[in-house]
Amino acid sequence: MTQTTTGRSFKALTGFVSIYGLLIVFALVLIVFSALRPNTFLSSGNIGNLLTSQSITALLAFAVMLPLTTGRFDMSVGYHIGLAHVLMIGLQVNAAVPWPLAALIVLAAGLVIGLINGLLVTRFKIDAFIATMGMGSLLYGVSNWYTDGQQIPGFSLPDSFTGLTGFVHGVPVTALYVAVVGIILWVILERMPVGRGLYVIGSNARAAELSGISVPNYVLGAFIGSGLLCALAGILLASILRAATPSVGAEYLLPAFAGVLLGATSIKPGRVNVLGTLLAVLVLAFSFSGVQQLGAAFYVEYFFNGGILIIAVSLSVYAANRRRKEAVAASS
Amino acid sequence: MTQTTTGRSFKALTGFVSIYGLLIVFALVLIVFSALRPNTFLSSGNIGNLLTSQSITALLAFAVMLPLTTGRFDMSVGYHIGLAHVLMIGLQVNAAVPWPLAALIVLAAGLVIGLINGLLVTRFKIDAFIATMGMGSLLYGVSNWYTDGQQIPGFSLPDSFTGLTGFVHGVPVTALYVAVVGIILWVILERMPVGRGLYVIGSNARAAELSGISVPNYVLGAFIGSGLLCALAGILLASILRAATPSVGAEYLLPAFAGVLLGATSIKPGRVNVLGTLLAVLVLAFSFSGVQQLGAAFYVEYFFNGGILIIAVSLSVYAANRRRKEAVAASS
Amino acid sequence: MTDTQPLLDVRGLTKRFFGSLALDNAAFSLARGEIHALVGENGAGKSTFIKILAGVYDADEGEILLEGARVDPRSQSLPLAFVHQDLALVDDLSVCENIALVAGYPRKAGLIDWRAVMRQTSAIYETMRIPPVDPNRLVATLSTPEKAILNIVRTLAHTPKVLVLDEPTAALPEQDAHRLFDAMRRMRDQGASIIYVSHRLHELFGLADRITVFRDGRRVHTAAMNEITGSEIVEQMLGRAVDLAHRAHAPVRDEEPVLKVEGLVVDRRGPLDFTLRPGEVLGLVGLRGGGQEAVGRTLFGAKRAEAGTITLAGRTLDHQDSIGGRIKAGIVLLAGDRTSESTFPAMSLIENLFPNPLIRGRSAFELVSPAAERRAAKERLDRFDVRPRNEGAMIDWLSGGNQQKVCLARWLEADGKVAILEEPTAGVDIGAKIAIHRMLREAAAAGRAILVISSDLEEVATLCDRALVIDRGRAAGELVGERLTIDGLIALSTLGAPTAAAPEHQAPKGADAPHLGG
Amino acid sequence: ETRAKPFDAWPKSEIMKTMSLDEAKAIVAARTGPQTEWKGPTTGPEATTAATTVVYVSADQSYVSFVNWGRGVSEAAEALGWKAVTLNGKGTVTGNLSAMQQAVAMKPAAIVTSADASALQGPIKQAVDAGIPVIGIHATAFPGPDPETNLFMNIGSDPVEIGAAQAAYVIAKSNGTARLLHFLDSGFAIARLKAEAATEPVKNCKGCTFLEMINIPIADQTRRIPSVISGVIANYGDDWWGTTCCDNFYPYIASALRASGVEPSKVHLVGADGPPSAYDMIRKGEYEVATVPEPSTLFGYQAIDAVVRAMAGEEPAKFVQPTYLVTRENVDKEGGDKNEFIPSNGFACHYMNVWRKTAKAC
Ligand SMILES: Nc1ncnc2c1ncn2[C@@H]1O[C@H](COP(=O)(O)OP(=O)(O)OP(=O)(O)O)[C@@H](O)[C@H]1O
Ligand SMILES: Nc1ncnc2c1ncn2[C@@H]1O[C@H](COP(=O)(O)OP(=O)(O)OP(=O)(O)O)[C@@H](O)[C@H]1O
Ligand SMILES: [Mg+2]
Ligand SMILES: [Mg+2]
Repeated sequence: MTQTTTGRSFKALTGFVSIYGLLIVFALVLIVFSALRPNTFLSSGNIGNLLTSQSITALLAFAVMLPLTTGRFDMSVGYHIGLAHVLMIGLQVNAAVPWPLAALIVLAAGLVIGLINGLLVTRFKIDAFIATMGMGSLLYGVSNWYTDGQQIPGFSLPDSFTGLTGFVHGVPVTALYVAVVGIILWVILERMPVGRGLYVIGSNARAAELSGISVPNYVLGAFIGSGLLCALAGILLASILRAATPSVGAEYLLPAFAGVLLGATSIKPGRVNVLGTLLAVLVLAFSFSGVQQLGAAFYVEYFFNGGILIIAVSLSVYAANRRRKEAVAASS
Repeated sequence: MTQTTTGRSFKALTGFVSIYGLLIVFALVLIVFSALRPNTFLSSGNIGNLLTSQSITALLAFAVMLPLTTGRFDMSVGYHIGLAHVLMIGLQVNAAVPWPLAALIVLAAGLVIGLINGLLVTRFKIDAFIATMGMGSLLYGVSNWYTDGQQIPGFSLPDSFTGLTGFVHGVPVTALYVAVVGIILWVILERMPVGRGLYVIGSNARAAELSGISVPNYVLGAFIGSGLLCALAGILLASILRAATPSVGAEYLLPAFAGVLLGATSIKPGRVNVLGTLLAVLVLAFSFSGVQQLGAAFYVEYFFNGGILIIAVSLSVYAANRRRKEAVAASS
Repeated sequence: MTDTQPLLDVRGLTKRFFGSLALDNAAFSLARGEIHALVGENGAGKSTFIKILAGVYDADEGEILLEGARVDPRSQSLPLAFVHQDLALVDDLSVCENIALVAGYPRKAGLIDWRAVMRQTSAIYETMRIPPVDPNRLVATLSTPEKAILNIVRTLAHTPKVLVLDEPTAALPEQDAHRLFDAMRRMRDQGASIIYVSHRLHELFGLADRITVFRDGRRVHTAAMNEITGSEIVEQMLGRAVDLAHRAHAPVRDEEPVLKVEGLVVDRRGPLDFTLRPGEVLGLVGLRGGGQEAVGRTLFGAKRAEAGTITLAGRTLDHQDSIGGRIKAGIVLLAGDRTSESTFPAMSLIENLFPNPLIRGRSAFELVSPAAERRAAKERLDRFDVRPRNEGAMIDWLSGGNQQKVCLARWLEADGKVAILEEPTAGVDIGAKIAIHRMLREAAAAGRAILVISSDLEEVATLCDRALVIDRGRAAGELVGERLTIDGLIALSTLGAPTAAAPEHQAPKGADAPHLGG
Repeated sequence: ETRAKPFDAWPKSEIMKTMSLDEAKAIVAARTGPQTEWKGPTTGPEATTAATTVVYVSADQSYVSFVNWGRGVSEAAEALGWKAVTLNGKGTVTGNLSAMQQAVAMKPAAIVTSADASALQGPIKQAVDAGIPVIGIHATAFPGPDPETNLFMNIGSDPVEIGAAQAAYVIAKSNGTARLLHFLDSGFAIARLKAEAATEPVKNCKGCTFLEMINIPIADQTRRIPSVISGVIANYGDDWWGTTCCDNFYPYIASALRASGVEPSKVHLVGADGPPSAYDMIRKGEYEVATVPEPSTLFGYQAIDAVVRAMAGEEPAKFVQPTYLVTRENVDKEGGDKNEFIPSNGFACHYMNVWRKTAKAC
């Protein structure tokens, strides 16, 4: 009797962990670090800054996530955001384009870049990893050509532009954009047939085809979405940095992938998903900030980053396996 | 009559291109650039320099290739070579370890790192991309901890160690190591049951398991091989650079992947393979060197890298498709 | 529009795959309210024809007329529904979502209504009068027959004008096949027209109204079903006559059993006892969920036994043995789910024949000569009559039946004492089936013991020396010699179940109960 | 009373356009001599003894110069009984941004940074608004306060002087015949400035030839340098001089030269920054013949001095350490035995006298 009760609660626990593992980790991180650094860790300044800078990572993670629902890698997102932010500043500073027009141009460029990526993958049938890697190199070339490898300082950007990433009633506006984008993506992926189509392609492209889903069009759409998200992230990054450096961007690639893949272990374990991605980005950012505030040696953060990735994923893989085992056992 | 003859020779051509596409590109690169820079492009100095530096990329590409035969990414190779070269110099300079012993230690560390990667993937069932990404971050942490972020100059490295990457009768020794490693890997992958097993796992892991292949052991073996190759590359890099900097390494990751994936379009189209990988590394290096010798602006490299990747892959995808058509036509 | 105008009329359909003709000026015509059987040997072009109708492939030439109007399935959505030969299921999505993928997503305010998606599951299983499985179960956790059922029922959600079924019964238990046939008849009576592809010719009599035979990508014959005999159909298909009444039981040898199974419990079901002698072909049949697949997998080391002993040639096997260990000990297994468990896509026929040379007694780091391998492969392709006979071809280029022959060749040619074959002739045409049965008998005669786990009762009846009917992991009965007939098997497998209240439309509770859980 | 806002910028030094052989020889003689004289501040406000934390935002803790400057900051802070925390910008603009944001969130007494200030305008402004002075070490091109980026003070050698020292060495040692290449990462304003200062005199020197400005993005130096060197040898042979913004290129350039079969005595490289590898190469005579090092520890003391002055509401000390040339002849002097440029002017002792109002003999 007691045995089955503990058995049942253990089951419930593993089920809960496998779905909400990241949320638990997030809560732990918040509790531990705000106990250790009560005055600074949860200060509005720190939260505001973290949310603002992590918004970029979150948007890029979404950009990675979209094609990844269909099982395609987009390795160009890092260089793409770099080009977008260079263009955004460059058009304003060098060509005196008003910022809303510059933003439109950057978004249009993002759409075209996504389209090319998609066409390379669907029409030319190039492996997505390599096509987008090549594309990334081309984009990096364009950034460097446009700037001649030099920084474009944006000393006289209009307040309306720099204010894009400011605060309203103490709330970082950038985080609101991410929330809106997240909700839209969530609705598309979880509540619309087109989103289900993307997931179906990701798990079995052949079955998708036989079910009448036009695989090329869906994949193309995913890459275009990814391009637009990169452009949006680039616009916001330009507003945050207020200066354009062509080398910016590549450093986002791995964190974006880390966010998506770590996120795929929670909420909808085993599949990349919007909420998991957001949670993962937050967990990585807040834990990292906490470690920095503790004044640990600089290399500790690398250990921490690697460690949290591995531990969080093992935990949720373990929980998901247990859960699946129980499901199978129960059904046989 | 003439029609069938041209038809046949066109067929032969597409077949040839799909298999030897990269070889053709390589030949073209050699011809064009040695015509444009007759005195220098094929000079022994240039070739020696390129072969020596590309040996590192080639070894890392092999390290990426091994787990990729089973469909697993190893994202830790960049940071791994960084750690290996730091250890190799550090042990000699800081701990006065004789170089052969230091090399053994580095190889042992490589084996252990590969083993851990493999165990994370097989026992803990963490997605290889994310497990090795986390591992990479840990390794980077170790490099930085060991060096405290500082450069370790190889003040008094013995000639026997620096000579490891020298020349014998004008031939760069490093290239010979790559040749030996390449031959060994080729024999294993193309001529031994264990290589067949690796490819078969990459194609359908479940079916491989039901064919009696111990998937975890093969994958573990592939990661251990990858770890050893990274260690070897690190030892040679230390001998080439004669100074250790913890930040070295990450920049090799994408070129290594580019080499493997571009290589997968030739020789054995559709599958990562030793000869294709070697050819791809050479094509990328020599074409870039040629462009450099023409005095192109620095950003031209990025265009060139991206362009050649996309064009070479599209070409061989096209040729492979044509060839597939003909293969079936011929057999029925 | 006249009454004689066919509902669907296909003319001059030609499809080349990379130059080779899969369809060569093929024609087909489907009348209103008929069940029309489409048959032909492996590679005759049946699936290609169907995929063109579905818009998966583009035709090179030819026209498709629906109710007299020319249509293009590639760009139009037509009132046609398909059950394809390859299971088009998404393993890591739930049952209800796999259903919605084909049946459509019920929506509320433009957004998917997930509750309704789950609700539609039971309604859809009702069309075949089969108790529904838990809508939230992952498809990956379903057994092969359960997947086959799911693959079919989701197409039956809406009554289309035309329903096309490509070998739906290849992995379907006999009882479920009958439920399917009933559903098909009901749909026909409601006015639907059905194209039905099968290699199990005996099913067609009493089910189909007309039959069309394809050979080499062409229509060679169309007839009313009641005006044609089985051997005529076979002659049209193969271009030669074949003795359908093949049945060659070998005298049972009086040897010590090579395999002894005692008290075997798997998945909490059992216990099971049986023995297998060298030279014997033993069939394991059962209801869906009877556990016969699990028995084979356990013997092969792909599943863990919970209790019992397995003795092979006098040696008790360790339950912790790996698959590799069991293969070394002399047990091989041909998996039933060809696409997900047997073939290696994008790999050559050589590699598909010899995926693991270790099982041929080689060591992991031994040099293998490609020339010898090519020779060995060629010889096997010849023996199993695989077409195209090109050892360098990719497995993906072969028709379903030919892929099956390659997988069979992989295992039948491996050394060993016991061969466990799940659905050995699934999707294989009648001519090849007879040839394969002959080869199996030869292998048995040479001293192999063969365990056939098949849902094709006709196959079990003609091929096996002895058959065990498995119910919930236990032997419900045994049929030997003259008593081993299709009728006998059906009788035993339904009577053998304890609560066989409504054998026709209601699966025995005991067997199905587990599927309701989850 | 902390003053975080910067004062007016200092006048910038002029680039020397021309340099005669004699002028060059004079500069070399002056720059290679010992640096015993203390030219820095001898008076100033007293430093607080209260617990004080300074955050060092390093541009990249995997890069020797940034690490050493941070070490200098820690050393000086510890000498006062303060605490220094290092945050790592990981060598990327956005990494620097988030490290700087963290630094602001930690509310320290001051922030010292080696990261490029122009991409950190947002958080620097936040810091200044919160009363936290931000002091740069090579965070912008010129030494002195930087009102444009809100730096209370920027510490560093004068890039114009560094370039001039390099040019002088090249012209003097080649007797006015050098063929010169300059290697830089032109993504950095300071590197472009050094490049101009190092190459202008050579361009205007009659017997010399300026060959090419070679841009090497630091992030892919390891991979790019081998083919860059192939190109250089193809186009110019192996008889040339090289100058650079940053010594970290030279180990890679040396290995590419070796792999191309160039004798170690053929090419002459003149560096800047002075990491241990530069001392090593100069000592061994492997390609590199001279470097203009940065006094890392002194920079740390200068930064803490700026903090002390900011906390007292005073102007930063107007002091820039003169540049120094390390050559094979003086390679073991002025800290060279520790492979680091440590001026022998007793700067630590002088600063302690100022901060603690003592009068020890230094
Ligand atoms: N994707 C493909 N690529 C190349 N050839 C193909 C492809 N699909 C089918 N074929 C070829 O087309 C021919 C017809 O195949 P199809 O699948 O239509 O046969 P089938 O009549 O359905 O046979 P089976 O009874 O074995 O399923 C075969 O020769 C096959 O090899
Ligand atoms: N998996 C394999 N890989 C490579 N070559 C193989 C493989 N299987 C068989 N061969 C080769 O094919 C040839 C015929 O194989 P087969 O197993 O039919 O031989 P056999 O007649 O049984 O001979 P043996 O007495 O050696 O077992 C032999 O040369 C064998 O080495
Ligand atoms: Mg078929
Ligand atoms: Mg044999």
